[in-house]
Parts: sequence; structure tokens; C-alpha cells
Amino acid sequence: MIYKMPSLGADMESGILAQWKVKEGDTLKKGDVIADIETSKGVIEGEVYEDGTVEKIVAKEGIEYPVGTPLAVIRTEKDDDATIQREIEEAVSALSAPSKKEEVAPQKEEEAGKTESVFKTPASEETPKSAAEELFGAIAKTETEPEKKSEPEAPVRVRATPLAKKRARELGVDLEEVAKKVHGKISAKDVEAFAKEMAQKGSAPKAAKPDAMRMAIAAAMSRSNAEIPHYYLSTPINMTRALEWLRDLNAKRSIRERILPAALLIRAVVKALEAVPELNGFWKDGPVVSHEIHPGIAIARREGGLITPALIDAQEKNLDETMKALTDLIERTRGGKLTSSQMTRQTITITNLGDLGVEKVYGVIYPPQVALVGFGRIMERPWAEGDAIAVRKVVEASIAGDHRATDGRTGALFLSKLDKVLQKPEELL
Amino acid sequence: MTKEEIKKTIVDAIYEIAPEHEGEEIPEKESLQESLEIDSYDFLNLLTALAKKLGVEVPEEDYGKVDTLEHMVDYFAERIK
Amino acid sequence: MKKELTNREAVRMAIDNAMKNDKRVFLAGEDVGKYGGSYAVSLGLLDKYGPERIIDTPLSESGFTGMGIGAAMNGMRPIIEIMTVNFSLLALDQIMNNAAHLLHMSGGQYNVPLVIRMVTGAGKQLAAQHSHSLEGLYAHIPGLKVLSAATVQDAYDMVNLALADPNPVILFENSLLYNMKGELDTGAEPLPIGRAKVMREGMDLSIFAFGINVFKALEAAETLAKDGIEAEVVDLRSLRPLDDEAIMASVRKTHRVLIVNEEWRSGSISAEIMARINEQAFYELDAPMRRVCTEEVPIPYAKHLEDAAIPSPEKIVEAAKAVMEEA
Amino acid sequence: MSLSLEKAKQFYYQMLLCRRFEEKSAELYTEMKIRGFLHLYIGEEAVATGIIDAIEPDDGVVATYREHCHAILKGVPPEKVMAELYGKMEGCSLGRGGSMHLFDKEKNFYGGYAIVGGGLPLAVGIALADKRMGRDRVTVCFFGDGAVAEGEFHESMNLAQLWELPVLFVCENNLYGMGTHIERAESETDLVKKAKSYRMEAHRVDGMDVVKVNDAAKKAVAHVRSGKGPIFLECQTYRFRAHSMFDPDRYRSKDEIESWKKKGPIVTFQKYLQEKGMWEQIDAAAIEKRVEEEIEKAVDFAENGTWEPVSELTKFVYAEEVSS
Repeated sequence: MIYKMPSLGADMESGILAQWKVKEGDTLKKGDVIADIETSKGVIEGEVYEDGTVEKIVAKEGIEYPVGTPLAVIRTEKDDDATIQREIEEAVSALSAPSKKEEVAPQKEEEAGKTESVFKTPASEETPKSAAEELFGAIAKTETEPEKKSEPEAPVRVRATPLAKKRARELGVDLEEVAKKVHGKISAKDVEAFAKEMAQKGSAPKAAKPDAMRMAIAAAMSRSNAEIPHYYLSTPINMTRALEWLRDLNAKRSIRERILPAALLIRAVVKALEAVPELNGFWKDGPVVSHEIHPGIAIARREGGLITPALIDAQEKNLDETMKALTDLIERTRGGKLTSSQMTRQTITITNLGDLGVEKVYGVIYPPQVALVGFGRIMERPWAEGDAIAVRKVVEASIAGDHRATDGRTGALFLSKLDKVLQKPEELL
Repeated sequence: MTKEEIKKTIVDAIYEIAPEHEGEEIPEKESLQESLEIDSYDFLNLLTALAKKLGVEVPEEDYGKVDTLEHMVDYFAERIK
Repeated sequence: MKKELTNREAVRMAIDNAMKNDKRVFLAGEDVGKYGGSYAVSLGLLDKYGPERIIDTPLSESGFTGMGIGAAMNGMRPIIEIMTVNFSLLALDQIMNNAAHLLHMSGGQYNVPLVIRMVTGAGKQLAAQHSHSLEGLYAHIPGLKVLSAATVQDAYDMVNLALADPNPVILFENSLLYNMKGELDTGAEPLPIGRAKVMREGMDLSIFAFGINVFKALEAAETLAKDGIEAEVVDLRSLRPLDDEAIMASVRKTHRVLIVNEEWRSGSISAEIMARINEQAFYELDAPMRRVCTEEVPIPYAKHLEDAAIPSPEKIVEAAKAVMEEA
Repeated sequence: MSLSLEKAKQFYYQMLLCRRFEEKSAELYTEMKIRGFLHLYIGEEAVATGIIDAIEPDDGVVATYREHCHAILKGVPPEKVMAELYGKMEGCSLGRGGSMHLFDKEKNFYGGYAIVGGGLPLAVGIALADKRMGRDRVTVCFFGDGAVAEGEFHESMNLAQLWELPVLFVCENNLYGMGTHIERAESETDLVKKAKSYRMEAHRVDGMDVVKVNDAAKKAVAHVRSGKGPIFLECQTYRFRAHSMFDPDRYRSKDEIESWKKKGPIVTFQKYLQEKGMWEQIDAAAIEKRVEEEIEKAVDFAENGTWEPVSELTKFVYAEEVSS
């Protein structure tokens, strides 16, 4: 057995072997002190935890050793000659590397040398790259260089509020241009006024546009945020039964026929909507309830962003058909082959950001729809059942509703129905 | 099949279902779903593809054993023998 | 059923109903029984429920608060009254190290369904040791829920919400509000823990407040309206958890923020709210956020100095105008 | 008072299990398998063994941060305690508590508390709930001599006696609050006197003698259970090891430690059994073997345990509400 520098506290990294209390050949009983170890808190007695004989002492007194360094080899009942031989070699070779203290002097010199060379290097090398160049390489260069040439004057220091910056991005307004007109801080109003003036003059804003899909999303979301008075409700739902049921179901199936929890959640939403139809439809100068249910399912695109194509006629599909339709929808989304009805006929949106690990989702409604159902990540949480607390798989279900079309009570009814439906998964088949 | 071959098969399958990662080094010890940002649908797709290529179907209760590339290679290596 | 009554009566009624309906509920604290409660909240309850359930304790905050924790772990639903938040510091070890940590350090085995009520706030010339506002200090501690009632409805609802919660809940009551009258609807569904309430709608700036300062903010909002500034006043109600959704929704609407709280400025809850707005709604801001807090002095005895130390409608109006003039 | 052979075997086994479990813990600590603070009970085993034997499984125990043995004796499986020391999910507090915070609701083990004196008010509340709910239970509250200087000790003594609650306060007087001798910490070192000043019935017992402790505990528990109010029991004992692992033990002499070791609980019990002619009959070797196997099993269990995924970090901060 190798006796190593013991760890006597989480804050102990090393200790000085102050004094050996034994010599080679001594017998030791479990609990005997083998050496005094000096630590930052004082001298502590190092003890052995097995009976044995001191075979070889390898560490020297007065030297500081990191925790775990072999200090001696002890022969216990279990050790044969070969083991002892191997342990001695191991211990000796571990200690033949220079100890911390002996190392100090040469290391310092080496470091000093390094420091010097660090100072020398920049002069001998080319101008260092900027962070932007490191990130974007040639692209950053081609974009910035012509601008530098056309605008030789010092850049204007722009003092804009965060909202002004956001509005400028949305409206494609160049804040530096605004800063030339507005003295002092730029507010959102200044940006809007500037944009209006430009529109009247007929000159189009020139900010670089992200891709068309992103812009369409931005427009819809800005409109939604501005027009729809949202209310939000959420409730934790115990998914333990539903997931167990699904697991049993999938266990009997081949991998190609397995059902994902997402399909079960979609099916449950559709069932709950049948009981609370007011959330499924549109706001067109008044509430319009749709009798067909075409939930838009939020699906991540490979190139970034989410889109929400419709799972058409979900109310007519059983669980297997729902899974099949979902598979088809994801493949079409990723392959860019969605049909026009899938792109336009959504009656409600379902978003399952839980796959990305968030706990709770508060979405923004896609107008003219009047509701959005969100699911967070299925997590294990303590859950009170009667008087006891148990750990259960729980999903946080939320609803964002258009307050013009429905009120919180409708949303609450829906969530409570959703909970009930998910407690009887077999009825979702 | 050697472990290296299994690993290559898996990595190729990952490139197929998540083409945006093509050519990248796939981390060995990190959760595949998290590090590659693939959802549960992609993950199922990956396992379906591997079932076809390697002839081993991963039952749901074993999902925990195939969370990282390293675990996945071990898992298949054990079962292909 | 709707009726008009005082804040004090609302709290008493909630405790009374809870004791009637649930044998596990008891009230313990200094002078809650024979004396009738130092602020007369529990007046009359001793006669109704007897000394076994309305328990007069000796002056031992740590002891009886810890007792409440033990009783909660063992199946009861105690309400512990700590006379004022100032004295709660004597029980801080029990509240933080035991009540707030037990569920976690026992790996989910022991939850602590305990309600602690305490009086908070300055304004009655009680000087440095009886005028603290420490809501933010308690809101700092994970494992606790922290509520502050402003309205009569909340004074009633929050007792019920706290008793129904499986976690330790701290209820802050302001003694200056005990006599304020308001309407109580005992049939109404209470707004849950973790939800703020918009008390006054407005488009120009958001004023976030809680407890007595909700009323100071509302008064300020009326003054501001005369100058054409429409302030939205939000009663935060729940300081842990904070209602991020409601806060951000209001910020997205008005783009300007003023926070009022009666704790000392440094490290108070307003700092936390500002940090969250910065994290979650930075690009909605059209002016720097401001706050009205208590000046950084121990609360003085002299009336004019005390008034100068704590938030007032005038200070709120002034700060709101400064926010409006920015940018 | 004469011990049955069965009881003799049980005590010997329990004290040895505690001793070996902690020796193993110390070893594993130096190997960095166990981290944080590790406070060992070695030398004090007779106290927890004698007391916990005197109560029923339904009775409650509130303990301190030096509570491995109390947990095991209260019925928490040694492997779950070891897994907790490792910080594994299979531990009795799911790895969230560690050495100082062992809990087991099923076994009515209300936990280890690491703020000195902090557990006493809880014991008062647990007992109050039992009394109000008409349950026939006793709560045993362990604490050290250091706690006696805390305000919470005095507040709890007062409340428990004032309301005549069913608590047995067990003071494990090992003479040192960390490194400070009781003579240097207390103006009145007679702890029984302190308890009596609250009109509480109080006794002192030799905490190195499991038979004496057990005898005193049985009487005390009967008194408490009969509704006559709390009892304070001072058990005079000594810890053979330092306060915690990282403690150079500078504050007491080797001679002092050696003299106490001579009357250690296991040695004392062995002598007792020899006097009574029972030593041969208990088959110490077989017990030693059984203990060894249990410790090995506990270590294996802990070694094979799992680390909770970091994604679960924020679990158990709030209990979920009952869904309506």
C-alpha cells in the first residue's frame, strides 16, 4: 500500500512532511501515527488505516508535497512481493520529479524569460488583427474598408436610447444620420420622425436587411406586440402518467413507429380546444371561432429562426396520424417544401421550446390568431400529493391569449382541461 | 466492426440529420442534443438512421445511455458484438 | 360577498376563517393573545380559539420562529407573528438557515409550510430601531416567498395564499395601512403569489411600488396627470418571486421606469428590478431608469427628518418628471 | 439492571458499526472521496446508542452536524449515509446535504443542523405539534456543550418547560466547543443546574457507559411520554478525534486524550460484559466480521452511486403547490 500525502480539508492543497514517526521495518497498527504533517493550520498527525510494516520511506522531511504524493510504501497482509516492488517503483518515480520547492528557482527564471519575449513579440509581428477580423475575416474587411474611404471624417458619437436603437434597426434608419440632425440624446421619437421624413423624401432606408423570413417574422411580431393586448397564464402539469403510458406504448413498437411526447402534447391541445373552442380562431374586427383546428407548430429551421406551419385538420387525426403529420411537417419545413395551406391556415400556435431547455414559455400571438400555447421542458420537480412530496415529471404549460377575444377565465379553463386530458393519455390514442 | 468504424458511422449520420454541422468535430463527452442543438425529433431520426445502418434499435429506456457520442459508440459497440 | 372594512379587520378575518376551517392552523407570537396583538390584529381570537391555538410567546424570536418551523415540518400550519421586522433579525438564523433551506438540504423530504407575518416600515416617529424596511433582504433568500399587501383585498387574500402554499411565506404588513378602509370581496379568486397588479393604467411611464408606497405612487400619478403625464402604477405584491412578465409588459408599453421602495437605496429590491429590466427589456428603454428609496441613514426620530428620509408623493412626482425629461 | 444477551450483542454491534463507519469515513476523506467538513463521533458512541435504543421507531430525532451515528442508529441504512457523504444522488439527502445534513423522513430522522443550537427550537416545534395533534410521540434533541452558550438553547429550554412539551434534550458534553474547553466558555459549568433553573427535570450520566446511558434514557423517555414535560440529560463524554478533519488538535494534551481512551465506550462495555460473564457469548469476532461486510457494502454502494446532472441544480428550492 502506498501512503500518500493525505488531504485533511478541502482547502488543503499540500503539506510539509515535518517528521517521520517511523522507520523502515517498523510495524504499524491501524490508527498509528506515521508522520507529522505541517499544514497551514498547524501540525496534524498523519495516521494509517491498515495494519502493516513500513517497507520503504521515499519522502524527505522538511519538503512540501502536494496532496496525493506517495510518501512511503507499507506492506499489508494483502500485498505480495510483486505488488510491493511495483509500488516502490511508482513512489520513487513520482518523487524523482523535482519537488515543488526545488523547482522554484529555475521556473522563475524561465518565466522571466517568457515575460520578456512577450513584450518583444508585437514589434516583430504584423499589426494584430481586430476582434471583428478574427471573427468575420475577409467579409468584415470588404464591408468596412470602402466605408472608411468614403467617410474620412471622425465617426459621430451616437448617444441613442436602447429603444431608439431598436426602432432604428426595425425601420432601417442609420443612427449616425440621425445624430447629425439631433443634438443630445436620440430617443425613439427622433428615430421615428427621421424615418417619416425619409419616407416623404422617397429615399429608402439603407440598413442591411436580414433574410426575408426573419423580416416577415419581425413584422408579424411587432404588429402583434403593438396591437394585441396579451394575457398570460401558466400551470405546471404532472406528466408522469402520460410519459409512463407513452413509454409502455413505445416499448412495444419498432423505432420507426415511436411517438414523441410532442405529438402527445399536440393531440392533448387539440382535445382541450374541442372543449374550449374560443381560443381556436381569429380576431377580425371581432372574434371568429374556427371549427377546423389547424395548429401552427413552432419548428426550428436549420438556418435559424422558428416558423409555425399548420398541422391541417388536427381534430380528425388520432395519435399515430398526428405523429405522422408532425413528421411530415418537420421534414417539409427543413426541406423548404411547405404547402401554401400549411403556411397560411393556422388557427392557433403551439410552441414547444422545452427542447431548448427553457422552463416556461410566454409566446407572442401570431395575428390574426387569438392564442398561443407554450410548453416548457419536462422537468423533475417536487410535487405535493396529499400530505407527501414526491418527485414527478412536470411540464409548465402556458397560454398567451388575446384579451379582446377571450379573457383569463377562458385561458384558465383551457389549461385545466389540458391537465385533465393529459392525466388520461389512453384516451388520446 | 471496430469502435472507430462505429464512430464514423454515427458521425456521418449526425452530418446527415444536422447538415449545418457537417465537417465539424463532434464533442465526445457533451450531450449531443445540447451541443448540436438538435430537438427530440432529430434525435429520433438519428436513432432510426443508426438502426438501419447498424442493425441495433435503441429502446426508449436506454436513451440515457446514448446521450453523448462517447456513450453512443460504447453502446453500439457492446451490442454489435 | 363584498363589504367594506379595514386592512386590520381583513387580516383578522382571514386568520379567523383559516383557524375555523383548518385545525392545523395556529397563531403564535408576542402578545397575540391576552393583549390582542400589539397592533390589535388578533383581538378577540383568544376567546374564540383558546390559548392552545392563539399562543402568547415569551420574547424569544429565534425560539418561537424555530418552533413554528418544527411544527410545520410535523404536519401543522403555523402562523408566526413577529411584532416588527426589526425584531425578525433575532430570528434570521431560523428563517434563513432552517425555513428557507430545509427542503433543499433534505433532498426534497421536508417542506416548511410556515407563514411569518411582520410589520414593516417607517412613518410613525419610532426612530432607528423600529422603522426598518427589509423586504429586499428577505427577497434575497431562495426558498422563501415574500409578499407585501397594499390593498384590503390583498391583506385578506395573502393570508390565505400563504397558508395554502407548501413553502415558507413572509407577509409584510404596514402598520400605517391597518386603519385604511377598502372593499373586500371574499368570493373573489385571489390573484396568485408571483403576480403583480396594474393599479392605474398609463402610457408615459411605469411606476413600480409595493405596500404603502403604492398609495404614494397613485397620489403622485394624479399630480402628474395634471401636467399631462399618464403614469402606469404597478403594485408588485410579490417580491419573491417577482412578476417579470408584468414588469416587462409595462416597460414594453411605456418605455420609461421609476421604482419606489422604502428600503435603503443600495442593494434594495429596486436594484434587482432594474437589473432584470436591463437583462430582459433593455431595448425597450427610452430613458435611464430612476428610483425613489429611503435615504441612507438610520431613520431619525424628528418628524421633519423622518419625512425627508423616506419616499413621498412629492419625491415621486419629481423623479417621474426627471425620467420624462431624459432623452 | 441486567442486560439480556440479545441486547448485549445489539449494543456491541451498534457501537462497533458506528466506530468502523467513521474510521472508514476518515480514510475516505484523506483520499478525497469525501469532502467538505467531516465531524467524527468516535469516542461518543455510547450516548447515541444508549439513547436511541430507548425510543420507538415512530419517535423523532433532531441532531447536529456530528450525526452519522445518530442517523444510522435511527435506522437510516449505512449505505445511504455513505452515499450522502460522497455527495451521490442515492444518499439519504440526495447528495444535497452532505455529512452535516443527513435527513430521512421515513425514519423520523429530522436531520442534522450545522448552526450550533439551531436544531433546538425545531425540536420544540415538532413536540408542540405532537402534543396539539394528540400523538403519542417523543422528540429527542441532541446537541453539544457548545450549544449551551447560545441563546437558542435558553429560549428552547424555557419554551419546552413552559408548555410542558414532550422533548428529551440530550447534551453530549464532550468538554470542548470546537477548541474551547467548557471551563473557558461557561461561567457555570454545571449544565444540569442550568436546565434546573428552568424548573426542568435534569440528570447527569456517564456518557462512556452505554448501559448507564440506556438506563437513564429509558427512565427519561417514560417520563416525557407520560406527559410530564421535557427532560434534560447531560451525557459526559469525550471525542477521541479532532473537531473535524482539518484540526491540528492543539488545545488539549495527549495525556488527556489517552486517559479518556482508557474508558472508551467499547472498552468499558467489554469490561462490563466480562464482569457479567457474557463476553465469550456475544462472539465479538462474528460481529466484527458482520460490521466489516456492512461497511464494505456501504462503500460499494456509494462508489457505484450517480452524480445528479447539473441540469437538476435548482430542484428542491420550492415545493410545488397541489394542482387544483
